[in-house]
Amino acid sequence: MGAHFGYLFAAYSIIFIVIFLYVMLIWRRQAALDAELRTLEARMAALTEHSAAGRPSEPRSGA
Amino acid sequence: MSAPVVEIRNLEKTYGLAFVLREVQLRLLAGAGAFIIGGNGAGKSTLLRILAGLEAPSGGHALVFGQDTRRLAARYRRRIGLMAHQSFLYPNLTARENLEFYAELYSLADPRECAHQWLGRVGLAEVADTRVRAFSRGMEQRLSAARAMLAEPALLLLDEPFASLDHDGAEIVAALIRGAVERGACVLATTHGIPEIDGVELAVFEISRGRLMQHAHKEEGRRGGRIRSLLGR
Amino acid sequence: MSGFAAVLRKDLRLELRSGESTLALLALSMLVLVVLVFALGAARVRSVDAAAGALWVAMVFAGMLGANRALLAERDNGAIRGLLLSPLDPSTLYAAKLCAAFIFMAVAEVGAVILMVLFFNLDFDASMARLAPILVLGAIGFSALATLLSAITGRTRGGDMLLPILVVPIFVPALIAGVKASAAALSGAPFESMGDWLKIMIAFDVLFVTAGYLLFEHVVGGD
Amino acid sequence: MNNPTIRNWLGFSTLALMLVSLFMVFDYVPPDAEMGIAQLIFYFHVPLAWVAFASFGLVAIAGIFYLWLGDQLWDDLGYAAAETGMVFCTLVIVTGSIWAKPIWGTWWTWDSRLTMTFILWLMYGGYLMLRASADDTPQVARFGAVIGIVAAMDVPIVIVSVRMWRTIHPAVLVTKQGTHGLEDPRMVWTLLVSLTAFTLLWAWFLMLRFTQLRTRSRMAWLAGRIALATAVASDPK
Repeated sequence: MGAHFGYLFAAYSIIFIVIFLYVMLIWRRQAALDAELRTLEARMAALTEHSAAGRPSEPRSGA
Repeated sequence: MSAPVVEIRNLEKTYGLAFVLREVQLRLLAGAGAFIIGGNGAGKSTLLRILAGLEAPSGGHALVFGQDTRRLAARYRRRIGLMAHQSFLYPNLTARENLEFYAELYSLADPRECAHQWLGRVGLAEVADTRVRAFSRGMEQRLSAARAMLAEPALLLLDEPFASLDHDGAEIVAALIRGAVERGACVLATTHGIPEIDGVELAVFEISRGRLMQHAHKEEGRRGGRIRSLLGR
Repeated sequence: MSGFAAVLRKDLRLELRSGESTLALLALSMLVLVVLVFALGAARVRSVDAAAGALWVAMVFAGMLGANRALLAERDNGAIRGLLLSPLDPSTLYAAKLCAAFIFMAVAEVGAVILMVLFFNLDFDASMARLAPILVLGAIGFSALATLLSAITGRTRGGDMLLPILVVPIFVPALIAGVKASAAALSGAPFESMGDWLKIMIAFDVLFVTAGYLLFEHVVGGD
Repeated sequence: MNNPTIRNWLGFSTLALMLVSLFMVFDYVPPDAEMGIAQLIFYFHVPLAWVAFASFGLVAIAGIFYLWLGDQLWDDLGYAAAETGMVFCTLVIVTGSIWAKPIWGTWWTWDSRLTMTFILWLMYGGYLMLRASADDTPQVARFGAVIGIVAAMDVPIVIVSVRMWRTIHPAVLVTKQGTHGLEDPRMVWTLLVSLTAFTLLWAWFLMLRFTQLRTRSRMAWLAGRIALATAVASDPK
């Protein structure tokens, strides 16, 4: 291998490290989102217990 | 019959998990005077801001002159006068300059004369050339009322018009409201307590838990003319 | 049209009354030039390239300050809402604000040019006349951009910090062209040699004045 | 678009193709005769640049549609595109810099293409800072749309001006004689495979982020519904 293999290796490592980190970031945001969703679900469950009439309809897309 | 000036259908406003307004229905015709009462944070100001097109509702419709308030064209905007918590006045301009500026914005025929007249009407003729920066809150409030009514709007939205006004000031503003109703404008105002304005039949609504409800009018409250606004003062 | 004149007249009157912005702009321009003279060292002081660069640095910083201050006047007492409620067209409001910003910047620039000549040991000669159109084009472009973007940053938290972060990268092409053309003008090069740079600046100005005019209603709208 | 199966398949095929292109770069393609082994960075550098610029283009398109139609969907798309674009743009600059060191002997030069990429990076960095410092209201969505449009409009002028300013970037793809610098067909194949791999990666990232932002927007809507329903349920009858 040539003299510049270190540069090549560094470049490709960095690409994959950054991609990996971004995937991790997306993952963590998904966890936060899921937690938020569970809070909402709990609120909704409490609501349906309280009165069946007060149940909100499903969200439509683009709302 | 003419179309209603204000028509609100099923209006909703929420911020995150908190609701401010819900199931709000309201129809006001030209020449109607209505007051909305309710505690702090009840949503009174929000309702006025939505009607002025400064805020978008979360659901339902708010129509002014039959137009959705989210996209009000200039010719409808010019027929709305809003007197909000903030006075919209420039502190470094004098009272006269402020009114002349707004008169020009509304392309009134004679801005100088118009400003002059309104300064007289709100009792600020003597301080016409003082900068608003030096005004007391009450004086600023009077000037703010003049600013809102300058272009003789067909719909007058007043947010706490009597706040921080002394007795004379409150009477001046009450007279202006009466004048507006008499010339056929529709007036919608908010206040803390049940207001009385001599010679004007007022509808009173209350916002409670986000809903707007017609308030049972207290007949015994109508005594002795003048104004008895602002319960709890 | 009367709305345009009313807003512009109001802004100029407010400025004449306090003189705050223009003074602040001039002071900042002077400070930037002084800092650059020290930073560049005595060896570089007589170079026209350094002078042109310093002038534009001063202009960018002063312009940023001016844009922030122009909006401040409208934020007091929520006056901007009063303007938006009035029949005034948002595009007209943009045009008036752009004109006001341009005038303040032009005044500050005249001061900055005089200081540049003094600090960088240049002469008041014909090159100043060649510099004028370049600075005018630069000020138009910067005002157009800063007026649009300050309406955005003025309504967000920490907006004063955000304004330079948003404005400077977008302003880069006009900045490159402006510095190059100014250096050429100061070194006495013929007018034709600046032609391409001036074309870039004209393109920038046309694009961003149009963009601001069309997009302003979206950044000042309600909610 | 939001189907999890599609998303997962996209993720797997991206991974597979990335491994294939990695293999091609390190074992299959011959290095450039002049620039040596460091030139192999090219096979990931160019696809990264392509997806970064495509993202920024998408930000502007989504911005136009958002201002036109006012549907939150377009804002979510624009935000997702700006973020993925920023990730790739950072990588373009980093890999370019690593490539530049052995070839030009310096980490950074103010070459026209480097400068332009850096300016883009700054612009969309500003966009993301604005989004991060503000709540997700329709107002901020409009701000994002306006900045996305203005930044994209600026790109042609930036290109012209920095090109006039200076340029030393190697014209690997298209030289002045009109022939491309990739003599060996294996080079072309490697580039095509890695281009496809990165396009898929881009689509995958975009889809993941877009789906998350859609969920968040819908949850905000749902929160409002729940607030109202809670109010109704607790009303004294």
